[in-house]
Amino acid sequence: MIYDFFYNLTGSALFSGLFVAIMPLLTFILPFALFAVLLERKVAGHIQDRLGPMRVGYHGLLQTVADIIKLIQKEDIIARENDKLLFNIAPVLTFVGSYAAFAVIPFSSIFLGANLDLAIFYIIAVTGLVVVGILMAGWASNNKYSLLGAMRSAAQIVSYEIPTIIVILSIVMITGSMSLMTFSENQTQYFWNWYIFGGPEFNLKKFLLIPFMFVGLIVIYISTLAEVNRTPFDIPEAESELVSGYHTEYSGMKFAIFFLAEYANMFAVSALIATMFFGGYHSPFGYLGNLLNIPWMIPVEQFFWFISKGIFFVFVQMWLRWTLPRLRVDQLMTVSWKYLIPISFVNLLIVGIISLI
Amino acid sequence: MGLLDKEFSEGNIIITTTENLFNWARLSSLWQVSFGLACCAIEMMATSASHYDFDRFGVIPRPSPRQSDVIIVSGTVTLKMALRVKRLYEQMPDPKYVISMGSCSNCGGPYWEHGYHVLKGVDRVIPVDVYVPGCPPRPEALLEGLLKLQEKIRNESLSKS
Amino acid sequence: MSVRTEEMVLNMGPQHPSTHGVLRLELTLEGEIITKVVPHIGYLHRCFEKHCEVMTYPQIIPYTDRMDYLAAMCNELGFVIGVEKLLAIQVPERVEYIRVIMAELQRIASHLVAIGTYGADIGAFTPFLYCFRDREKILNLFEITCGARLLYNYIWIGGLSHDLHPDFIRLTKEFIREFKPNLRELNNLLTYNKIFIDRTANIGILPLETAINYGVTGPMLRASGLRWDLRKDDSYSIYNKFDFEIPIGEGKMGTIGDSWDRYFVRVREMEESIKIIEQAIEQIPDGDVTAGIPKRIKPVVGHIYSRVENPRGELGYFIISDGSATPFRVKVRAPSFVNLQVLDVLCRGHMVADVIAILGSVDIVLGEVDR
Amino acid sequence: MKSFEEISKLLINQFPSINFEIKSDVKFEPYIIVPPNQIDNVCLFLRDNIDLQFDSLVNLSAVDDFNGEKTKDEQGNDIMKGGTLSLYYHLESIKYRHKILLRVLTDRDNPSVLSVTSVWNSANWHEREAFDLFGINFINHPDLRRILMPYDWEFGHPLRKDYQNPEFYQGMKVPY
Repeated sequence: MIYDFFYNLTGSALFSGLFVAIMPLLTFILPFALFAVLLERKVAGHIQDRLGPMRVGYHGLLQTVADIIKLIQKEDIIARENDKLLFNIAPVLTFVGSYAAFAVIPFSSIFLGANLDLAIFYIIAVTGLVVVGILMAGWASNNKYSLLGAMRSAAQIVSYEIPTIIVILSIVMITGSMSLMTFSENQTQYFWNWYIFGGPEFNLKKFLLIPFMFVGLIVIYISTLAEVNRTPFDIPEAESELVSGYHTEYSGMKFAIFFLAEYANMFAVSALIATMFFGGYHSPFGYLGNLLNIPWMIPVEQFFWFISKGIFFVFVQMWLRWTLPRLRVDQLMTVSWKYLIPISFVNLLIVGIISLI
Repeated sequence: MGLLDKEFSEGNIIITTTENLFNWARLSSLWQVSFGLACCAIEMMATSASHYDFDRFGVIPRPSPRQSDVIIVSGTVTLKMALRVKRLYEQMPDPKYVISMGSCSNCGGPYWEHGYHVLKGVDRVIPVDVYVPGCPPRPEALLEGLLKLQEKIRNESLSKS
Repeated sequence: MSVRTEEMVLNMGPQHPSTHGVLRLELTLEGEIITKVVPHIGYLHRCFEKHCEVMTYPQIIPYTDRMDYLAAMCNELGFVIGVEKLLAIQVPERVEYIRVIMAELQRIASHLVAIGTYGADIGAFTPFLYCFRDREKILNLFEITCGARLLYNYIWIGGLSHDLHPDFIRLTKEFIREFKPNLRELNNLLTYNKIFIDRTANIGILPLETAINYGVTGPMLRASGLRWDLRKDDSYSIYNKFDFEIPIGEGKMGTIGDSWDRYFVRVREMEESIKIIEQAIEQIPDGDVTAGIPKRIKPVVGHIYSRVENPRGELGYFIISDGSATPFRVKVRAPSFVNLQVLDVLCRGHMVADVIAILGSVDIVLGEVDR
Repeated sequence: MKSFEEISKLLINQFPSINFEIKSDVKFEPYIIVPPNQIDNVCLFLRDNIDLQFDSLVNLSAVDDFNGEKTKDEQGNDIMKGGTLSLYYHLESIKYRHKILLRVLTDRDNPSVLSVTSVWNSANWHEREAFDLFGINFINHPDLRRILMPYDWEFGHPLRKDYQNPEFYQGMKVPY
């Protein structure tokens, strides 16, 4: 959509490609990251009976701006023992891994990077880069804690990709296509058409699907939590054990990029869940734009609904972080291999049978 | 003094506003190394707990020295620990500050006379920006120490060395 | 073909987010499994015993606070009981009651910190702040009586420094009324949390014989199944006037003596302490607390070993007096110093994450370990 | 529950060759003086005997008796020659709830005592501390090295009464 728009605007493929690549970053991810870090500290504060940042700007609103400007001024330490090349590439790779996923996520009907028909496949492939980035960071900082953290995170992300993929498969089976755009299109207007409630057609299959959709939602939510390294699975950067895991040796802007990557990844994953189960950018109760028949307002509303769903899931991830303790590495593996994968396989089987009816 | 410094030494509008912005950013997000030694560390934890909340001033405890700007030396620095404190200070990236909390790290505290293993004041090992008296200082005193440090950062300037 | 693995030595501390202060653990790992743990202590050795040889008896009391800075009242109580035995003086009834109330309040405050940091080590950061919120109320009670929050110099030889604040009793009742629901909230937030149980049950099991052989005392010994508490077995002060039981580990969530048991014994002990405080508040007599304080303290030549049930275990003072105003020698038997030796036995065969869980359940205070 | 006299009688007829010194008239806690080279057999007997069963070493304290002859060196602080260091062993039986205090005397110049770590493991760190702060050498102790002071502290043993502070330690001024 945007690509075609810019293509016939400027005529040069290179410029529009570049612009599409940078647009989501500037317009969405940076402000989202600033907002999400502040949201996390405020949510943490209020859960823990305290106020969170208050003194910086009105009620702490400028807190993350101050953090970013401070991090720019920090000295960028590269220790003599660090493997310079890998040390510098690692944060960029981790950020690219989570940022590239935004190219295919449909923010609203017209606001979409590129309408790949292999969108889901592309997202899963690209988030694999995050693991490479973390491993590089762990190895290059030449510090025992980072090495342990990186090893753990590699094992964790790889073993949690499988349940995610299986649940995504069950959704792909129902919709019949892999492009996120068709996912959103199918789950049209009202909330009972969402996949969580069995999809658009109104027949027996819909009611049979509902329980298995909920099971699929729970499984994918847990496994994406692990993929994003959030508690109760934040073992790679477990504060209390591994000092701060793979980004122990990073300071200044490189650490800021890791921080940014984590929040970008959090939103990418929540957006994916919202698109698959909760009707992407569709509003649950129909559009104001239709009532007042102002055509251009609908995409804006869709953008608003999409962002609010994403932020709701990000909020739940934060909420979990400040209530649950942390799992140990081998318990983490048993949760994935012994519980999540069998459940998602059975779920896949049943959804397959139901979709045959 | 380089050529550039003479040019901007008296600090015109552009320089002062950016300076204030940088100072404001540095002082409003002081990240503290979560590093406690003795009884003052318990008071430091009480300060970052819900009642006296450090987070209101933008201070969050960071586990690794690489990502922190202020080190609050809270407790008695013994000779065996002094070299570790020195190395910890050196590991921190550059605009870094030190708050010496409690009379033990200010001057040896109650152990100044017969403490054969106590370092008589952490400023013998690392430069200190703010001294917070008390044994242990009340959380309000530590907060006041932090405000003093913020005041000091506010008046720092890039051009005039 | 056997894979050649060589052991990795990982240094944890002396600056580490969860070593409860300045303790350095030298772990020898194979992959993630621990083969040997060597604790290195002494980073907070503040020469307490040297100060005791040059200070007079009343001057030593502030230094006893600074040893175990989480249970300052109980440290003072131990030292003062020892010196009172040396001087063979009897303390008025009201002073005994106030001392028991203060010691039990201090036990609750110390256990709250222990449970809070234990939750934070396992990763649940919120219970840590809830425990500190309740502890602030206790510190407020201490502050209105003796002016200080953490280190009080309140229990003097032969009496107390100040009498109770007029509305101390009302505030304590208020605290107890508010604290009971908070304790239940803490229980379902942390104690019966599935992940917490997975991380602590069957981890770091301490069999009873090893516990006795290593001289372990306090909640750790009780968690291993032995009902041994100095307040009952070697009764000092007026603990025999109150009825409270001693909780021991029953291995509800795993085997007896694992980390979960050590944690749960502390939670139950807080409930018992509340019972003692409630009874003590009802029966507290009137009287003057500063009357019995002798002007000149010159005990007769001799030695005495007095011991007290500190939140972490048996705290003993071996005081040798040569008749002058300053003691000839004071040796402190610190419970954390002795309990820490058993860490190596507990951690064998566990993973790095478990060392943190076990260290949290052992609950040591470095001021006391290094003295 | 055995009283002090019964325990000392048991000890005497168990070890006729060792001449114990029974001090029961001392203020507050009577104790038995045991020669340093016999302490581990005595402790083993005390732990393993059926009706004694002292299964926990409560406390092991080293004391500088400072009873040699004092001389003043040039700066006026005193140097001690001769005299004794003594070790107090507080033992307790959890089963029978009775307690005993043993004392061991070694001379101050090169003190050496047999280690009881083989009997109670809790003695390990107590003995290391006595070695670190007093310089008492414990024979066949698993790993006898300093525990509280820095491992490279070569200015003697701090808790002795005639200890002088060093001027500098690794570039840091020690005295105030």
